[in-house]
Amino acid sequence: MSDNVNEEQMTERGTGATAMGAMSTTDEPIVHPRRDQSRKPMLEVTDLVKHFPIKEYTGVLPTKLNLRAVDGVSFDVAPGETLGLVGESGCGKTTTGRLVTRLLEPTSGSIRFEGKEIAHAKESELRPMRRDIQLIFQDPYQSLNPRQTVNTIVGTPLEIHNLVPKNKRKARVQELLELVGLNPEHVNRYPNEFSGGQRQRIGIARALAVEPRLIVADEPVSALDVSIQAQVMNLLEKLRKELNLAFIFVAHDLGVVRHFCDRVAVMYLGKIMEIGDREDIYEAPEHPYTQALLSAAPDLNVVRGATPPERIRLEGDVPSPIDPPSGCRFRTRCWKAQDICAEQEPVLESKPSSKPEHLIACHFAEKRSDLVVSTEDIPA
Amino acid sequence: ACSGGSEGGSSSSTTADPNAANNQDFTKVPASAGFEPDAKGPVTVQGAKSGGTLTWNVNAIPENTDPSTQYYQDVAGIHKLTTRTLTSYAMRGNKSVLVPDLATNLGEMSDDKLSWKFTLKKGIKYEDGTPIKASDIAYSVKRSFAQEEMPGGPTFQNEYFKDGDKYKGPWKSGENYAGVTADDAAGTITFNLSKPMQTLPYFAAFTMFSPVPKAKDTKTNYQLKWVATGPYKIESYSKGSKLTLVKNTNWDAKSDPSRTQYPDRIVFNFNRDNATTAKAIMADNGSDQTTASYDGVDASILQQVLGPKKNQVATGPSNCVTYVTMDTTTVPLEVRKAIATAWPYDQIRIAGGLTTFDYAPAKSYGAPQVPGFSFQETPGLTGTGKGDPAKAKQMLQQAGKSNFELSYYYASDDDTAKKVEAVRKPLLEAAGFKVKSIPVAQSELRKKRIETSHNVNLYQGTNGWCYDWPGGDSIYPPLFASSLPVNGGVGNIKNKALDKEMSDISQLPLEQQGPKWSAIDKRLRDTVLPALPYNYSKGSAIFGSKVNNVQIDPNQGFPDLALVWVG
Amino acid sequence: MSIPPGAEQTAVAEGEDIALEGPAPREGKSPTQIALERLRKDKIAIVCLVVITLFVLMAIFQTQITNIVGVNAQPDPLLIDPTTTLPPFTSNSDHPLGVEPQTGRDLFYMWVHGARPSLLVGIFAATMTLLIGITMGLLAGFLGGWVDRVISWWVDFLLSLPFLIMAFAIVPIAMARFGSPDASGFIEDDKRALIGMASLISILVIFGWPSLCRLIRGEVLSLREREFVQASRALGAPSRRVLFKEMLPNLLGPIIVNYTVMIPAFISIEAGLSFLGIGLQPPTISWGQTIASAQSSFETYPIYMWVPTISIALLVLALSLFGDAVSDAFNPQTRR
Amino acid sequence: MLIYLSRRVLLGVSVVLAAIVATFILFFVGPSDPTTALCGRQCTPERAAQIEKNLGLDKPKTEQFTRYVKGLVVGTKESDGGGARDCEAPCLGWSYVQNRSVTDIVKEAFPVTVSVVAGGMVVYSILGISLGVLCARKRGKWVDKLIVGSSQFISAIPYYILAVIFFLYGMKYTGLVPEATWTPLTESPWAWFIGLLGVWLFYGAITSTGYIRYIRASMIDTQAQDYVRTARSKGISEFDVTFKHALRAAIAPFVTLLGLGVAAELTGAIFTERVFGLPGMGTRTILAYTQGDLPVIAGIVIVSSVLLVVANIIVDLLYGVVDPRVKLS
Amino acid sequence: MTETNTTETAGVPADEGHLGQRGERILTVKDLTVQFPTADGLVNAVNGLSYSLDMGKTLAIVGESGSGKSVSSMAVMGLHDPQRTRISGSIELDGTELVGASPSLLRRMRSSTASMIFQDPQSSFHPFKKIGPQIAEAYLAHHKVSKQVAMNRSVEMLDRVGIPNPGRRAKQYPHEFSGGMRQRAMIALGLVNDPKLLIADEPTTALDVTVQAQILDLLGDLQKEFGSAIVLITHDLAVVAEVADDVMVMYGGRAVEHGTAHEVLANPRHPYTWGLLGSVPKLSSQGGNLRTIRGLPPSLINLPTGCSFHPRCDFRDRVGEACVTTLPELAVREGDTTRTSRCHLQNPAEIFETEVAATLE
Ligand SMILES: Nc1ncnc2c1ncn2[C@@H]1O[C@H](COP(=O)(O)OP(=O)(O)OP(=O)(O)O)[C@@H](O)[C@H]1O
Ligand SMILES: Nc1ncnc2c1ncn2[C@@H]1O[C@H](COP(=O)(O)OP(=O)(O)OP(=O)(O)O)[C@@H](O)[C@H]1O
Ligand SMILES: [Mg+2]
Ligand SMILES: [Mg+2]
Repeated sequence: MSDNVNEEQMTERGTGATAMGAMSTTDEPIVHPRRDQSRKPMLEVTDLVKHFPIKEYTGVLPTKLNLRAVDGVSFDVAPGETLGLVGESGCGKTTTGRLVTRLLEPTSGSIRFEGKEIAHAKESELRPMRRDIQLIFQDPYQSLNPRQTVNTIVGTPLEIHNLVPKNKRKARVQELLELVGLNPEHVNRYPNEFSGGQRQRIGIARALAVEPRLIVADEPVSALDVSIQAQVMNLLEKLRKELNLAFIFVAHDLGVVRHFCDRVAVMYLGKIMEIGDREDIYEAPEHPYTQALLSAAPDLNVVRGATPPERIRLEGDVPSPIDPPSGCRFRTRCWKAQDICAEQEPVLESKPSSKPEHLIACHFAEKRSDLVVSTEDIPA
Repeated sequence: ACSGGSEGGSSSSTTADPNAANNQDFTKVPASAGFEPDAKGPVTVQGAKSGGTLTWNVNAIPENTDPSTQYYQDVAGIHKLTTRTLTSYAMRGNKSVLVPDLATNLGEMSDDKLSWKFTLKKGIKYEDGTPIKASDIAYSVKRSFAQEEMPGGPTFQNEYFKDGDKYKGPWKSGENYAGVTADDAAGTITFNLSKPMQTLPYFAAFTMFSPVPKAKDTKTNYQLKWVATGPYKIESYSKGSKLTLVKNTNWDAKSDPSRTQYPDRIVFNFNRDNATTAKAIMADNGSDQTTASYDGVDASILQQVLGPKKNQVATGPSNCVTYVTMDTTTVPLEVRKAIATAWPYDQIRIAGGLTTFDYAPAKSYGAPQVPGFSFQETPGLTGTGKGDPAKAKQMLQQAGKSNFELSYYYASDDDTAKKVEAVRKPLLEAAGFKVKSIPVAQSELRKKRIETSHNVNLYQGTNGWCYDWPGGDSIYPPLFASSLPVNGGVGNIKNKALDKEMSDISQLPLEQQGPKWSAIDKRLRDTVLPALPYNYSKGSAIFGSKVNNVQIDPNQGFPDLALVWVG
Repeated sequence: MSIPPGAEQTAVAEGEDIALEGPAPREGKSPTQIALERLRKDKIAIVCLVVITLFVLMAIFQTQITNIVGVNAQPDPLLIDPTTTLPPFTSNSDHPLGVEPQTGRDLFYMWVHGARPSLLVGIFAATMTLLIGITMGLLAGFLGGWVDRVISWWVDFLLSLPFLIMAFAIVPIAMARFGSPDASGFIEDDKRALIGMASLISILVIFGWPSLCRLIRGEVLSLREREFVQASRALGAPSRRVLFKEMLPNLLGPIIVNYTVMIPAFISIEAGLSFLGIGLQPPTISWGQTIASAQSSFETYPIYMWVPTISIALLVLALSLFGDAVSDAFNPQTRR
Repeated sequence: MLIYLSRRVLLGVSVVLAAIVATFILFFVGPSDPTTALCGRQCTPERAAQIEKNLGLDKPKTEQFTRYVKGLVVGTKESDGGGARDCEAPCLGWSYVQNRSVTDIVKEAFPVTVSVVAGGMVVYSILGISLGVLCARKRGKWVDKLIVGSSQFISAIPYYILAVIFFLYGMKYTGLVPEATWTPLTESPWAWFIGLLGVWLFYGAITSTGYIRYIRASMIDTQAQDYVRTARSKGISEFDVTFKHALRAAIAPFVTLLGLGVAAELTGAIFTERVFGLPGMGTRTILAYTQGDLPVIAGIVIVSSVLLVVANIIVDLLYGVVDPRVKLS
Repeated sequence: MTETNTTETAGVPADEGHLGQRGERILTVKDLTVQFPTADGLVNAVNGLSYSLDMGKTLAIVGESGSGKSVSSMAVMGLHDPQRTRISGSIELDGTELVGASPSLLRRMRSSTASMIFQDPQSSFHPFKKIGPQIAEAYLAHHKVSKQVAMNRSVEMLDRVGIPNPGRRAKQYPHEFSGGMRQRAMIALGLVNDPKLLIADEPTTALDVTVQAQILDLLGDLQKEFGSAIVLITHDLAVVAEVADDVMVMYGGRAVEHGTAHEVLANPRHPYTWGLLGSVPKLSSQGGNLRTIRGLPPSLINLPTGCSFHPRCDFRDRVGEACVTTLPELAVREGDTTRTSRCHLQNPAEIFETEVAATLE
């Protein structure tokens, strides 16, 4: 259905309130588009690079260095699909998100949104795209202007893009608030008068106001308490289903990612190490880093008698993105590393052992089934 | 010398009897005397004790203390402690007389009147014990010609001394100068003149007639450390803030007929706020008991010095008279007379904060204490009263000059001037004048007042004059001669006959000059009226309870610092 | 695409709405109303406001007030005791606050008429400083690059000039330049007063804006990285909007504080400059000038100095306390 | 760091240069006439013209400016023709009234102002910090209210009024504090100290009123920080917690404030110097202003600019010391 | 390139402590109440909390944000400002009563008997001071030694927690450390005085999983070595499952359930615990809705009457009025032996088995 919906969305854009009725009747079950050859990506990112120029004063003269926050990342997202981005802190997840939303301009590489190249588009050319791609931030409080009421916060996108006539704006804001499960009467409140979960809902309502097709969610729940996290996750899930939104979902909580994402990309030091469908990544990870990451995550099932997974301890810290290791970036902490890893950078490709859409960047990719908690022997 | 003309405040100080001078009409009690050629040292003050520290806290800052360029009362007062001159003034009661100081007498004029010779006393030494030489004095006088390097001093030498207009001082023109010759062996110094100067003995009391040892001359920096011959020498001097003097052991009291040496140490703190200093001295605590100020009497302590603290003030006449000048070329005589009728002396004085410690009403242009002065009043010029606006209006009407425009400058950044202006303007307007008063910054005021373009017609030129010595030639020619428009003169008078007359009088022997000058004074008042005589300024000093014998020298309007003792 | 209204029902029906159980809604009150309400409850703020209002009213209706009381500007030195130059009384029926020593001008008149220049200088200069400082700070912080470098340089430059000393140089020059005096240097009183005030205000502004600019720039630099600014950029908000709608409200706190600190500071500076003789030009009467000329007689005729001094102190205090209260009231974070 | 410093110095130099240009334009191109001041009391037009020529004021302004800058760099000599007097580099010009090089005048005045400001700074830093800390620790209690309230009130009264009152009642009438006098430090450190003590105390106390509230606010802020809690959990004394940990962090913004404050205080010292009769740069300025002695004012402006620029560089460096997170680049 | 596939069970450490008597009671908290008077009213942060802890054991405290986990632990450290806090009840640490104890006694206990590791290592180190001296300071406070000795000790501790090149690192500032290293340094600080009790307040929340694993392993190792008791405060139930012996669940300033980790996590008795467990997206689960606890956390100023959880409880209608009127006891329920819970439900075990457990899979 994805393609149809696309067409439909295109034609109905901007008609605002009147169009809403039409969709509401759509009660068909929503099928998650899975990766298949016929899939037509909405967002295509190819060889995306972002280097932050850094000046370092070690001697008398400054050395100009590049901090390679994102260093050649490629992926795509189909309409209605959710791509999870996981990885250690500082590996470039947020930067990738900002590049896609064009809050940052990439150093090189291409970002095509619906076939249109936006990697280096000017702010004025980006304006229409801004309606299609939206951002939800990690810290719900930081991302809301403390001096604006909810009405202003959520109404701003409506005003910028002139989506709703002025006199209907408040009504629309209230609709949006109801949509994300907030009391519409709270329009005149300030963010600090809401709880964390409620604040995150405001942020979501604001993102939804422009009726986007792709939402980049940068750790939207990591600042929240588990019980509230669940509420927000459910809300996102609901919106995804109902509005057929595509997501790029950045998180470091592997459970949350698994819960929410169709596909998962594992990043390490500005590069994608492994990307594939959720099942492939969680159940048949082949990259040592992915394996280490998964094994490090504690699992609640242990307490119910599950065999605790064999834990891979990674030693040391992530190397500096200013001067990343040669060849494979993970080699300095990898137990499989051999000389070739230092000499040759592994290509992100599908391996004979893996599914074709499951790509791994490792010279010694290998499945390890012992990493996942086996739920089989849990007594009922 | 100085042209004052400040609206209020005061300058400086006299007698052991503080009340004698208060409210005193100087015109009736001339406070001056002439020469005392055979005066001898030492000077003693009855009951005086030696020792202690005397502090002078004053507002004024000596600009230049180089003896060769000294022209100011305060600096002269300080120099009196350190610097002996050929002649000097000495207090006798409340009179001030000229006495020989370094010289053995008051000079000998040659027959052709074109040279004066002084012989030095023997055995007088610098602070370091080396004897002074006649050529050192000659050198100092020569230095005074170096006005390009050291401007600001008196310029009589240029006018009277031989080739005085050509000689540019020892650095530019060399030390050979015919105007001044010295014979070290004989201890004589001779001044050769281009025209006779009857009053040269007075002139010889200027500090430029003191010895400057050439070896210790540091040119423009000599002002910071000059070599003493008087009872005190410099211990330290931080220009603009503090000068500390200590006893000069090489000073010989017996040779000095005008100075004493009582306090161990005399400290001058400059740039001190008048009002706070005055309050502190009145409070009379600690070191303020031995502190004095020659800044006059601040309004804030008037009640005290008029009452319980009347023993802590000294007042006396000064060499200064202030005027309200009127431009005789642009203001018709009838209008000038109307101004005289309208002038609200009393109100303006009150607004200017002037009290009897600052002035006595002036009735003449010259100061009354000049020897030989005989005073005759001009009706209507009493220097007092509230003014008669109605009559003035009428006079203007009669002259057909109703709404005559009076214009003048005043200092907009001086509180007193502003207050005076607030009072003066409406009162003059009430008398039928149109008033155009122009506020300017203090620093601009002097320049504005002496500018020759005559854009305004009141207070232009010299609004106050302090004579350089008690002689009419130091008063009338500078003010009224057309040839010598010093600082714009008074009233912009251009009268060749008057010029000639004044120059003739100057050539007369001193004792004949007095009455003639008095006649000119009266004639000017009666027939020309280039200015309203306003104040005979007074000098006042206040001091702590342990400061004694503060006397105001009427020829300086300044306390004779060399007589004060503490204890 | 649009959002189905049916969704709302689902959301509520699912029973996971947490907002609906929140504190009772406060519909209908705009943020400003709420802030004003808070202010109204703040006793200190009210007292301050009353004080400020009284002074402002006094400045506005100066002529009416002095007419009613029946005092005028006419000096009368004959009221003064010439031996002490002080008035022989402190207060009488004709002169409720006494008269000025020396001139005999009515002090009540001077007090009432001295308020306007002080307030004008304070308010005008502070407002101008604020406008320039904020604009420059926003530009420098937001645009960065050479704009930032140029503005920052000017800030550095102006801050490196000693303000008071420069005032000594500038006031007379301004008078001569802009006063267009006739040959004698005469300028009409009104014009002179105006130029005097204008040049004083200019100096205060010229030397006042840099520090504000620096402050605002710093705030903008940190705000620029805040996520809500990123969010509004992601929504496609144009720079102008980001600057004025997103950032400016967050600068309100420092701005209000600065404004209410600046007004009294400028009033005090005017008084200080008068003390140094370079304040407002005559015939302007200001509190600063009165204090300056009264300070030597504060013991012998205290009322002369203390009335304007206490007035300034009160006004300054009221303004700064009121400023604190206002910025508090408008700050949603401090809300209960 | 070195790079930072040199860039900062370069910027400072550009600022000072601009200050020199501005000063020159303001003071020497503007409507002013030094000749009258120099000409003395018996001034004739010829003399005035001569003086003008001596000072080189008859020359075009650009030439005068070149000479001024040259004087700053290499000094002027009489033989240069223009320069009236010998004046060694850095020559800030020649005082019209005092007939001395401005450099000498500034050399005398400079230590006074710096002593006043530096000593005052010590006092208000100590007072501001200790009272600010006290208020923060006792916040809401009466001590806090008393100190904050009275500091508010005091800072609302014009400074010089307080100065005059302190001068009279503190120094003169009661002798509670030693009288203000200036003795160069090199001459007698003790006299220097005693002579300025009262001024420092007063000036420091009044200036501290502004800082108390800042310190209080930032102390309240830092006291709630996690690292203060950590410090307390180590079992160290409360004194150490407050001063070694909470205050250590609160001091950082204070340093910046000081930097901005120095600017205000250097010129604010005018009032202090005036009232207490200290011969510093402020008093010199007022005097020069009333005397129309423009080179002195100009010289003081330039020296003050240099001083301010240097002070700000120092503060920047200091900030790096206080807060090691600040990378100076 | 290090070969590090060390595999071991990060959980209950083996019984071989050598510092302190294993099983010896180190901490007894009885009826602890902590209140904060504020402008809005009295905040009842902790209401009658009781628990105890033995040497060598790990107690995990879980619960929603604001349920009083930190406040109660800070009370053990005596870190509340006495002027702004009302504390009653009893805290007995290593045989010493701490409630009402003098400041100097508290000071002596801190760090030496009990020490605390805070959540955010970034903000818990003084940003302007070097790491080494910050640790040494704690040692100096309890040992009469020279600065040098204390510095050596702090370097030794940094080495102990696995910081490479500890000598150089000790001379660096916190911001020069990575997140994981800072937390290690924090642990070094916590252990520098060999405390018998270590309170770790969300020690890994700010860290990512690989680092979290390192830190938890380290804590486990250290406990094994020293035999100290650990109170671990966390939101992450999975972490609890892996490392804790006992678990206490808190809600609204009270313990609502207390037992062994297995008991509480596998067979919870309290509806709040059920909700909590339901909220966790599991590694092994995917898609679908997560269970949530509806409503808002309780106001601590006006705690709900009766059971504080009743406004949010899905099972309230099975009990009736009692939930609103009566505060249930924290007691051993029918069928249990040692574990306690605080709920009016008659048959929580049954309800869990039949209705809740399925949703948690
Ligand atoms: N504006 C910037 N300038 C310089 N470096 C930056 C900038 N933004 C990010 N970086 C660096 O780029 C790298 C990647 O940062 P990014 O924020 O994308 O990581 P992340 O994966 O989102 O990490 P986290 O999980 O901590 O959010 C980091 O080393 C970071 O320090
Ligand atoms: N000093 C204080 N004054 C007033 N209220 C306080 C104070 N300290 C804590 N509280 C309140 O006490 C309650 C319990 O706080 P506590 O920090 O113990 O929660 P927590 O369980 O640790 O939560 P989190 O998981 O968010 O750390 C909170 O509502 C908090 O707002
Ligand atoms: Mg991130
Ligand atoms: Mg906590």
